[in-house]
Amino acid sequence: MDLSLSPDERAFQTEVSDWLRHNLDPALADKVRRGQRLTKADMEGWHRTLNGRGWLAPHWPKEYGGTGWSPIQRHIFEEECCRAYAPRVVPFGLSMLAPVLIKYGSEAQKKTWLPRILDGSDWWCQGYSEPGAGSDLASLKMRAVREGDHYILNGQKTWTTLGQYANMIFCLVRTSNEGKPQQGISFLMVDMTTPGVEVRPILLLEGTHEVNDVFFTDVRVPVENLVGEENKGWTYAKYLLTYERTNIAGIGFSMVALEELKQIAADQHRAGRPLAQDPLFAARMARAEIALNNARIANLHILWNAAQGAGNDSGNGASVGVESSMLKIKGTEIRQQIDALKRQALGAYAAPFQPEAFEPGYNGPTLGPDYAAPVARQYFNNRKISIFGGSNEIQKNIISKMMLGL
Amino acid sequence: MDLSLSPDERAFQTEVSDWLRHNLDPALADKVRRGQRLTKADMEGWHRTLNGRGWLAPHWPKEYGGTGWSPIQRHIFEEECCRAYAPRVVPFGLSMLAPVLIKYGSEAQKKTWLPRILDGSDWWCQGYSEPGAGSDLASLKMRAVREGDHYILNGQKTWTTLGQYANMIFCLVRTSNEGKPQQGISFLMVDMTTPGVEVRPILLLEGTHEVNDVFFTDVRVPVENLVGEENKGWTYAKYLLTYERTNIAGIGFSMVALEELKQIAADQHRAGRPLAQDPLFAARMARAEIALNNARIANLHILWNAAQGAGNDSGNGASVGVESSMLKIKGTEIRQQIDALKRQALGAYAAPFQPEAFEPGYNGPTLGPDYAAPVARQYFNNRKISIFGGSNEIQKNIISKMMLGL
Amino acid sequence: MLADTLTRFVAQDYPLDARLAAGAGVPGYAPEKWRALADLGVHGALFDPRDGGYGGAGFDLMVVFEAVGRGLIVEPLLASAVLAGGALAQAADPKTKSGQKEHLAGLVSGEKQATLAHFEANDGWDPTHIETTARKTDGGWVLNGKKSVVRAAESADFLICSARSSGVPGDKDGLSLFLLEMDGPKDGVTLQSSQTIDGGRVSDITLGDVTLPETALIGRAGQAWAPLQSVLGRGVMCLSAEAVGLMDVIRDMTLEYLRTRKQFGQPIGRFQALQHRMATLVLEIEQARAAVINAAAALSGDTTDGIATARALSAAKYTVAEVGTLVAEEAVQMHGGMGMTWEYPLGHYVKRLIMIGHEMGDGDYHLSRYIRLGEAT
Amino acid sequence: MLADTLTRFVAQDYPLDARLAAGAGVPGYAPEKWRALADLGVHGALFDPRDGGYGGAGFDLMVVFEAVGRGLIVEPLLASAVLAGGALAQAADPKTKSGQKEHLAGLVSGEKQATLAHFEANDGWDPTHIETTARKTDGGWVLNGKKSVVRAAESADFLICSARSSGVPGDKDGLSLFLLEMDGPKDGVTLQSSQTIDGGRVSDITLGDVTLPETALIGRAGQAWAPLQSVLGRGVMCLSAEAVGLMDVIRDMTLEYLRTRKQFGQPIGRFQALQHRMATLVLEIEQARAAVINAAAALSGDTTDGIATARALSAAKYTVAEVGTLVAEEAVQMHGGMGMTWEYPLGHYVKRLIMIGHEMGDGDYHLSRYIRLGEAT
Repeated sequence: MDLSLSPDERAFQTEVSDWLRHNLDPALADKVRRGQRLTKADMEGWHRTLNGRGWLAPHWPKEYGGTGWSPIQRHIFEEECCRAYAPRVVPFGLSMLAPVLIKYGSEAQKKTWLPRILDGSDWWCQGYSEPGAGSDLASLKMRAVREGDHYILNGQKTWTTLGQYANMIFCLVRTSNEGKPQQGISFLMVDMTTPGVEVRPILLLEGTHEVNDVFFTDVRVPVENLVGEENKGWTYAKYLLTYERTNIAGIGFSMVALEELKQIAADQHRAGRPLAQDPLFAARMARAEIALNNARIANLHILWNAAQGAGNDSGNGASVGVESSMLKIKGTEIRQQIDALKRQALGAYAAPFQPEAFEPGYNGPTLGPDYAAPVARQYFNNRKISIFGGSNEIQKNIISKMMLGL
Repeated sequence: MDLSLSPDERAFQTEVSDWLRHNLDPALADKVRRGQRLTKADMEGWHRTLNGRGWLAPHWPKEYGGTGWSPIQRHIFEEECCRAYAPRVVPFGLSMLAPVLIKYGSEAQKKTWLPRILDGSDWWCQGYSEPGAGSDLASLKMRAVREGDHYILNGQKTWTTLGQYANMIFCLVRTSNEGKPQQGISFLMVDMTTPGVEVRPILLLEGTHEVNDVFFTDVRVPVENLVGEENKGWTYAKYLLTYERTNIAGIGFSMVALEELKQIAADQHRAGRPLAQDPLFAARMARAEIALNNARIANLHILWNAAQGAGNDSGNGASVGVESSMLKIKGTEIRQQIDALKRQALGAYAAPFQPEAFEPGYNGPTLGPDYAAPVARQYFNNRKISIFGGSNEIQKNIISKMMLGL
Repeated sequence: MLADTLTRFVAQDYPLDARLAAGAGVPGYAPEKWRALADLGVHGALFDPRDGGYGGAGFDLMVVFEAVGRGLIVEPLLASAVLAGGALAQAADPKTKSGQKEHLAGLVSGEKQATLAHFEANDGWDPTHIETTARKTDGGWVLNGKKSVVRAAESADFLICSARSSGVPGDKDGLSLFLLEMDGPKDGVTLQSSQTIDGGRVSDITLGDVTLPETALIGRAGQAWAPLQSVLGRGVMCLSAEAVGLMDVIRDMTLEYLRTRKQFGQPIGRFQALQHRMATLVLEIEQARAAVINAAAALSGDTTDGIATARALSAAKYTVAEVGTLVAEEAVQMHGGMGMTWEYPLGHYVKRLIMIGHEMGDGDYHLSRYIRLGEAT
Repeated sequence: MLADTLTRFVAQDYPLDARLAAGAGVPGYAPEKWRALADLGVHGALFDPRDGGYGGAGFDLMVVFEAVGRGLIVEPLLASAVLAGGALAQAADPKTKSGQKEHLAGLVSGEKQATLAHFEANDGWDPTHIETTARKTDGGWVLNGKKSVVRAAESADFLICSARSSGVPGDKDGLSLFLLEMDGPKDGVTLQSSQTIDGGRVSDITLGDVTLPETALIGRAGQAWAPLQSVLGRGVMCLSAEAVGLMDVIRDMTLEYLRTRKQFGQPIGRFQALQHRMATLVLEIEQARAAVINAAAALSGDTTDGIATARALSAAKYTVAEVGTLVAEEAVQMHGGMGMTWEYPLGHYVKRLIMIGHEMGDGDYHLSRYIRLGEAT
């Protein structure tokens, strides 16, 4: 494999970074950089901007609105977005539901829902986990009983990220108790404005509200909202999860976090000397940097192999299976490692907790340097990334089974 | 708990170190310090010296030849022996079989075998593991069939340490296939000069011969050599293993190894500066030193608690159960950590392999500093300590079950 | 015994919700619980009999602060009794300045609350790297500088504040301690304050030409290093013991969760991968406890070997930083999503355990200090 | 393709027993296999076409040395072709010294075997810390000093030896390279030799007033740093790739063992604790491979950014040291007693993998170098 960019790829890189410079609102980028909370409008705005340029859904087939980019181009695009402090695109519709619809949905469903994802008409959220079904997702209990042209839903979903903003939710539901637990699961799309749907916030340990419980009481869902076949939802669910895992790996975000770490370590002092020059801390930073660079190359290597092997996969390219488990584990470990170093670098100034400083528009004083406020919060919040989207333990189970044959 | 020594304990410490100074042959200590191979005569000589002073079996009850020391005194004695580079006493008779005999043996067995252990008449070795029964010890297959006044033994034992020197072996044998595997095991003492016993060497990966296979073909063992009851051997085996684990933890040996490491790091140079002053290596050494000191205090804490609780345990004192699993895991991890640092400290001089330099009496030239020759070999050889005596994985299983109730 | 009393008090009279609410509010703790703790004798146990207490040895600190950790107690015992009180007890000259003795008595009884304003933004945990200056004038002293992230300063009746009356940052000589009354707004003293992520409040304190009378000086000018070093060592001891107390709670919660949470048809504690990781945690917590015992013994013993004591303290703080991070992160991971929520108690213990690494030196600092002190011998 | 050829050769014509016996004997490898490797074209693949080879780029080195690792090949390809051959190729001035060009051709064809005598006991892997001196005389040069742990020196037809013709240890300027013929006993050259724990032989080489003719100088006096740096970087590349090859074998052996070894009534690979540890190994090996790919790309690319290339090489060597130690120790542990025996092949791959950390810089050295080079930018 060749790691250096071709002239075409370099030109593409320039095109992306130029466009970002002109189209990403600096105030929005600043919020991202400073770890401030993004409003719903912020996220929707960036979604629209990308869609306006046709760059919202690089991983979709071209016929549905994808870009037709090579895996390497997509990689370049993601890295440039991260470097520019672009907000992360909300993935639930674009990167989770859409691939399932494209692969398993009916033509009618594709026609109805994919354009609405692109133009932002719908804000999707994910109804997978339940209180008793986390790692053991297949043990989910939420019932969907067929009554004429409708399913009647009763049960609870949890850990629903940004569910407070969503009008649509895709759910795994139990349509049968026959056979193995995996065999009676179906994949349903649910309008959250239907009577009987209730969203309740869950506060995370550092006090932020980003996940929710969603309760369903006699919720009526039209049967045309079933994706694929009844009781085959587990297959679609697993397909979706590979996308989610790759997403969570977040190498680009770690690259940005590493740059922030370096800036903090240059600014913070230890007994009069920059922390970056402390031998133990310098070694910790270098270890993280090397690990991140290794992971980046390993990911490229996987993409490159996938691209070689996926010649006629109609532009969808680089669909990776069990490798995504490896990406997810390593990517989240590195991100958490960098977050921990940022926290450590702050010394005593990691302690002040100033939630007002995370709010949009806050420009008041903070205790300590201006980069300090979000750091400890991010550290605690990002403990989630090795848990959500299939915990790293589940990923290791997958690797053992699928790749190692153990 | 009080960590400082009482005046009496300090006096005891002086008594031990004085005695060692006068009674431990400096040439023998030098061999130990230099990692040279000890001959059978070396080991037997030190055994006799200790027995002459009455200090061979501190952990035995006084009536059988123990010293009546407190756990703290025993700890002091062990540390002083390590500091003086005394050879490790061969444990199979003294520390493994003897506690079993004392607790479960008949009076006749105690009278016959315990004095012979003390005076060195018998050299014992251990017949526990089999090729198919390592971690899963209870699956052992070696058969002992009762015929009149004898058991007839057929099968194989393996990993028998120093079996090449032994005249006696204690074995776990299968006397029944009824019930759970643990229920049909018996504990037998076998004279290795009996026809049908054959010892074959196993070379370890660094080329040393210290373990063996032992084959049994129609070996006749008198029934009076059965310890305790037939088919109850598993109970005795587990009791023995707690002793073995504590033994393997080897905090005292790690203390000596740490001193050696410090000397190597002071002597070795990196670009003209002592390695001990390299910030990363200094941090590695300090981490090991702190870990070792913590483990030492943790062990004392356990001994102290055991001593508090074991008021009338007739001097046997400080019998520890599941705690010995914790001691073993941490003790072996630290020892391996120190061995790895010694290896690392040598740089290129870890590579030369000069087995002749390990032999007694070798005084010829070696490549590199005189402390270099055994270091890499010790590192590879000591990978065994987290495997033998019940692997650290098995210890974690024990902790999970016995202590955590998982 | 006091530890049992304290634990019972927390369980019966000071539920977790109340402790969290107090820690998130102003002044960052519950004054009535502060008084209740004093009535139980907790404050007194942290002081030597010669200072009016009935404890104060290394093992006393250990026992109390393990209970503080187990109880996630947000009241500023460390700041007020151990640090400010300790500084007064060790630095003040009782013969000449009886007023300071009364202040000390107020801290021993718990009637007063004080704090030690010592660390600064650029000191990097080095307690000699003090840039705040104290200039001698005719009638007293003028202080200039900035103290960082001082715990419980807003609510303090007075501050014990370090400043440099001579020398340069890094010098041991030339450090002095001053008593600043905080009975009302004080010219030149500005507090910028915030709650903390682990409960309680902190302030940056700016000192701009703060004039103090001669009587504000504690002990002799320029001679504060010895008492400061001792007091900070005791603080490190307390934080280390608190960490072990927190780990004990986190371990028990995690064990309970492993036994009861079911996935794949069985308690998750039946999964060997988790069993082995849990065994490691239990093992490491005992190592951390041993480090704290060792430090307590060093503090309690004869203090002829100051370097050995200092090394034992740094070894303890380093150990609880390493083990604490492992325990905190593994406990959250093994709890899965549940461990991430505000509602479930685990996260609050975890936050405090992690943030102990951000008080009085992190693991790297104490490891480096341990090495440096070893080279000096 | 060459890698496949090499792998097939090892499997068919050079069984493990023979490789081990050759590595433990004198001269530490099998001369007839050395020739066979040359016939396969292995040597040529390590040289640039302009030097008579047909490869020599970063990815060529990577491919060959991954196969060397997989095959546990003891023949001194690194010492002879990459280091000595590379030094000759890069430092020699073909116009003036045609004799040296013939020596180079001998290394490319494999008819000759040489080695690079460069590192010294006190250099701590710093390749500029050379204490051996070269003094100019009327007719040539006099060398004094000692070279440490030089691989395959006893059997070498000639040595490429570095020495300082000016400056002090640590200077980049002033290093020179010399060619020492070893066609018989040489006045002042003493070898003390030993086998190694991982196969092959090494020597300490003492140089006592060794007189050399003017023609022994390779290239220009005092100007050897640039070629040395390049050649040592290529050596680091080869060792890193060899480590990845070894890890691939160790992984496969361990997987096979986990699948077949039964305890408690099932293959031990069914135990989740081992599954998760194995998954970690597989994951980390891919990270190590990525580091090596990155280094190969840096070496293969335009060399305008020497610092970036050097950092990529150090990152690779650091990574294989960390991952290699983990893989080696975990593989032995998961094999249990079996992994500890001489008879079972695992241990021999493990020994080589660990000992790669003792050639041309350990993990700490390369991590520190990576940091230092980063500060320079």
